Amino acid sequence: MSGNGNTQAFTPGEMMTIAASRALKGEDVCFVGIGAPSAACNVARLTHAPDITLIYESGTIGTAPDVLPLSIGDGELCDTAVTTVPVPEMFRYWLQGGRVSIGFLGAAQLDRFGNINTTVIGDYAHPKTRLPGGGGAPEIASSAGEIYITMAQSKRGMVDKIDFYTSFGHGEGGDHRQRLGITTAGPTLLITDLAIWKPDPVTKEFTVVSLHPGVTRQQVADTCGWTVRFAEELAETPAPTELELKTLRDLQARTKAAHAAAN
Amino acid sequence: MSGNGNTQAFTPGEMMTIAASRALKGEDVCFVGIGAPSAACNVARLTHAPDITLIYESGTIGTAPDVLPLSIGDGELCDTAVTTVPVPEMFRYWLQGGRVSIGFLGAAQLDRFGNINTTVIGDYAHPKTRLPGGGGAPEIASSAGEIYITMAQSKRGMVDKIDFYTSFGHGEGGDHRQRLGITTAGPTLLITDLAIWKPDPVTKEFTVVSLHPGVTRQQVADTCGWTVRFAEELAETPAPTELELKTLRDLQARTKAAHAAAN
Amino acid sequence: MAMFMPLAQAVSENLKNGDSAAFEGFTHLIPTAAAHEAIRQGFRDLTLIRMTPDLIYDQMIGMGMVRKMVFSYVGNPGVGLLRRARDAIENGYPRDLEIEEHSHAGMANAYEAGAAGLPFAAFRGYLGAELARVTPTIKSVTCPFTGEVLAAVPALRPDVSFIHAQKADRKGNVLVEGIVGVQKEAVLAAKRAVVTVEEVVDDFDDLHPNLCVLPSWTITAIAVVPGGAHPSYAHGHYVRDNAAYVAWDEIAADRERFAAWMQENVIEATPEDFAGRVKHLRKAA
Amino acid sequence: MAMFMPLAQAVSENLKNGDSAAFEGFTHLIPTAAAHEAIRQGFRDLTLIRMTPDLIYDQMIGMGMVRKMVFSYVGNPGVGLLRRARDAIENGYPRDLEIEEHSHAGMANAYEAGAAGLPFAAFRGYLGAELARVTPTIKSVTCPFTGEVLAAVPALRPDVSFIHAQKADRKGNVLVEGIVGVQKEAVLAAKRAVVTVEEVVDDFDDLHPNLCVLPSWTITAIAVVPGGAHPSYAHGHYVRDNAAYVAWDEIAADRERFAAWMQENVIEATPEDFAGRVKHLRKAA
Repeated sequence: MSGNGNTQAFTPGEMMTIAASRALKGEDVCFVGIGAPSAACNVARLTHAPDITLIYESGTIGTAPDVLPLSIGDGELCDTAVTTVPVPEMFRYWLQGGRVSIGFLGAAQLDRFGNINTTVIGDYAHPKTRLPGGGGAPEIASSAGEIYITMAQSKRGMVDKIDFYTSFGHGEGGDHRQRLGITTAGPTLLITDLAIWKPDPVTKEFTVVSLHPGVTRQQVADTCGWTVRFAEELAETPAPTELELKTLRDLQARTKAAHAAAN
Repeated sequence: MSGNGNTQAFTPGEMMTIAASRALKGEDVCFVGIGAPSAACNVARLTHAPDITLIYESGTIGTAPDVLPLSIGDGELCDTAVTTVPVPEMFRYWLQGGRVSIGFLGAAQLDRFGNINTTVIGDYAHPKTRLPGGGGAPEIASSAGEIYITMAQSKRGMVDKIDFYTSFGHGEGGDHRQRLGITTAGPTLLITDLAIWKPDPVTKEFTVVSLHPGVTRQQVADTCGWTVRFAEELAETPAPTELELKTLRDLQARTKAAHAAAN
Repeated sequence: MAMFMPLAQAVSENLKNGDSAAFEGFTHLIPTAAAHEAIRQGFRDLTLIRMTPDLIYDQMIGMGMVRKMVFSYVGNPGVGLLRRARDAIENGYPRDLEIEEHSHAGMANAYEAGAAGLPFAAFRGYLGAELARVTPTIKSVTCPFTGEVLAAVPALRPDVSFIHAQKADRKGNVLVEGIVGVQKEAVLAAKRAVVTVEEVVDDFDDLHPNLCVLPSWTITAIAVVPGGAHPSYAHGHYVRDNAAYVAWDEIAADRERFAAWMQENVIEATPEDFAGRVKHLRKAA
Repeated sequence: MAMFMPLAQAVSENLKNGDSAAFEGFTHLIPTAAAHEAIRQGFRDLTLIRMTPDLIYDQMIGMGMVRKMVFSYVGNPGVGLLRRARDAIENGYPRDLEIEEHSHAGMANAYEAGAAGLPFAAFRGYLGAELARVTPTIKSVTCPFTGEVLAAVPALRPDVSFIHAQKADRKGNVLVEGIVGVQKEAVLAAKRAVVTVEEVVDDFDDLHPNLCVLPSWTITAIAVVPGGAHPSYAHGHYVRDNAAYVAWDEIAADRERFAAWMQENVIEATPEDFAGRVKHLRKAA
């Protein structure tokens, strides 16, 4: 699918990234995970939120990459940063110090309360699949003001019960965070390739509040491992604008060219 | 007293600084207090120990000042340093990290066990004289491999009982340091304007091991507030060499000129 | 996001009677202009925090603005004692001064903990040292792995921190160079942060990535005050006015002489006067 | 005091069977040449420590050199999983691999504590996170002022740390620039430290005073290995070889293919080969 002119045609992945980008504001300080979160944060920066502060866990603060990094520590991030600090300082002064308003995470497994597993499939001591692990996520989940999660829907990924609590969302729901002494808001937004979800104010269960254009309730339900709740008033996510789509595709094209050129 | 040529004439203060400088070795990493310690350390660097590493608590590591700083944070220290680090890092990674072999301290009050007071004369809550306080000294005293002390002798300064334990030497003597869980050696050398002192191996009481040229036992005893012990074999401190005296006087002349010029 | 404004406004909007305030600077980059502005505005009942209280704290104490001081070395660096602080501590003049005294390691760790959002700092400190007896905020914590007992101090979290720095860019990012002290920690630990700078440059694009830069959004207000660190110095701009430190010893020794000096050099002066005070010190920087 | 020597000697003199070793680098400046030399010398029973084990740890694990790994993210950065590490953890091939798993915050704080000479680090971590259940070295400590319960981890103190850096001067001082990761902490926390560098320059006289410079006396040995961080990058010298990371995913997926690749590219190669590997990446740096 080539983007020039044809702004009506877009992939679910593009819709997911663009919907996520819209949730970010210029005054946000965003701790960026790699992959879809990174694309969303940079689309936000290149469209409606030019002043957003993007932080990557490699120590790069206030980055403005022209191409998307492959890893969280590509040279582009350092070259364009306001400052680059040691990793212990990043986790102590900047994340734990309470200076991050939004932590943007992906997930291998996610449950309805925003708890995330990126550690193992199966038993921890005898895993079926050993995943990379938590990295920065356990403390991003508790120290960032709010958590946004983005992932493509699948029954394997959105499960009734995750195999391992890599990072804590709302636990068993309700006031579970407060009971653990966690003072931050936790997951407040889930953006998938099909819908936008927000936690129920009381139970904290993720509830669909907006369907992406052309998506049905049935599609959402069929690609989710738990029984999906829908908000009483269900919105339709506005389709990507020409600018949003062009920005995302240009960014991805520059990225592809840059990564190929260096090799 | 002008230094040119007349190397036989020297002041007690010059003898003190030069005797202190001789105690330092090229492989030492020395945490330098201001005043006499700073002069001694830099004379060592400019004579027999060119490779000595001098650290000032302002964060300047490996400095080689051409003139003596008035304060521990003069620009000259930063300009000539291998690197300049934040003050928290200085105290955490460099001092507490066990990287300092010699801590060089002065004292307002000193007792026979190398305990130092630079905090108050009189009662802490209602002091007769409020002194500047400990600064870096309390942790230099416990974290540096050894402590060298330098001060001019006087009954007011070298006292039977100090008014306040700003930094701990050998406490009440013997194994008092070990009983507090301190693993470093503590004060191993005291250099005054009259003599060189070392702690008794068992009692840890400072004992005169060498008299400076022309100094008598009586002079030492008359200017010390405790009953002085002398080693069985008492040496005479070698007089300053021509090079030592010239180096010290040139350093002080450059310092005086530089401090005047800036004003 | 840092707002550029005149120093008088930056001080009046960010300092209040009764605040805990840190005017930090470790021999270098001491925020003298900000302190003098605070003196002119006549704040009261301040708790002043600083590792190395020097002339400006002596001045604020002498003017009766200070209820309590948290510190680790109360001296005139390289010269001797601080005579107004002594008069307050020894004689209660012009008012009683409560003190909370730490070592440098204790203060540095406490600022670091404040910047890191922790409630306390643990370090190997005060072994055999008597400050642990007289300062109630020095406690201990036991390592859960080795059993070693370490010193613990509460994090420092000033209501407002003032620092002086070399440069801001137009977006309000701030560069501190040379002896950086605890200035970064003081800013990040504080609820509000006010920075005076020597100059404003268009951007920091050519800066080395690992320098000490405080992003605009960590700072509340920036005021441009060339020379604002006098009589201390600004690395790359002007050298330390050692004569002024030596002279202070005599000025502060006498209550009347102190009062007259303050009237002439602070009360009747302005932030703009600092540029002239460092003129003769620039050639040597 | 750092001694300059060939890489083979630096590795053989400073690494022993059974050692705990950190080959640190946070995406940037990964000490690949040092790891390959360790592989050629065939060390056994190593405990490997690193925040982000990547290709070189996958390689050492796949070669059966590793008894235990201490880590916080065991992935191929930007690509996916590490297949040799997975094979060891899931199937015990070529040998069982004990793991001690932390978060990035946990590892970073533990290195910091090691550099600071402390027995443990306290931080606000693992809240509700299950690593605290499965990793015995995650304990807690209570703030003596607020009563808050914080996470505690033991300090990391590797027997030896290996890092790659841009420059050494002739005295053996080392400059690390760009994304500095935890390299300084890894060096200061270790009993011995080995550094590979891109180049040696006469002196560091023109360096900005606040850069990350490790003094010569904190380093045991320095080996000059241009390109020694490939396929990661060296800020200012050459860019990241992203294609090599993508290719590794396939190479490591198959035990035989892995063995053949290691034979050709590591066992039969030398430190001098790294210069050629980064040649085409220099123009873009």
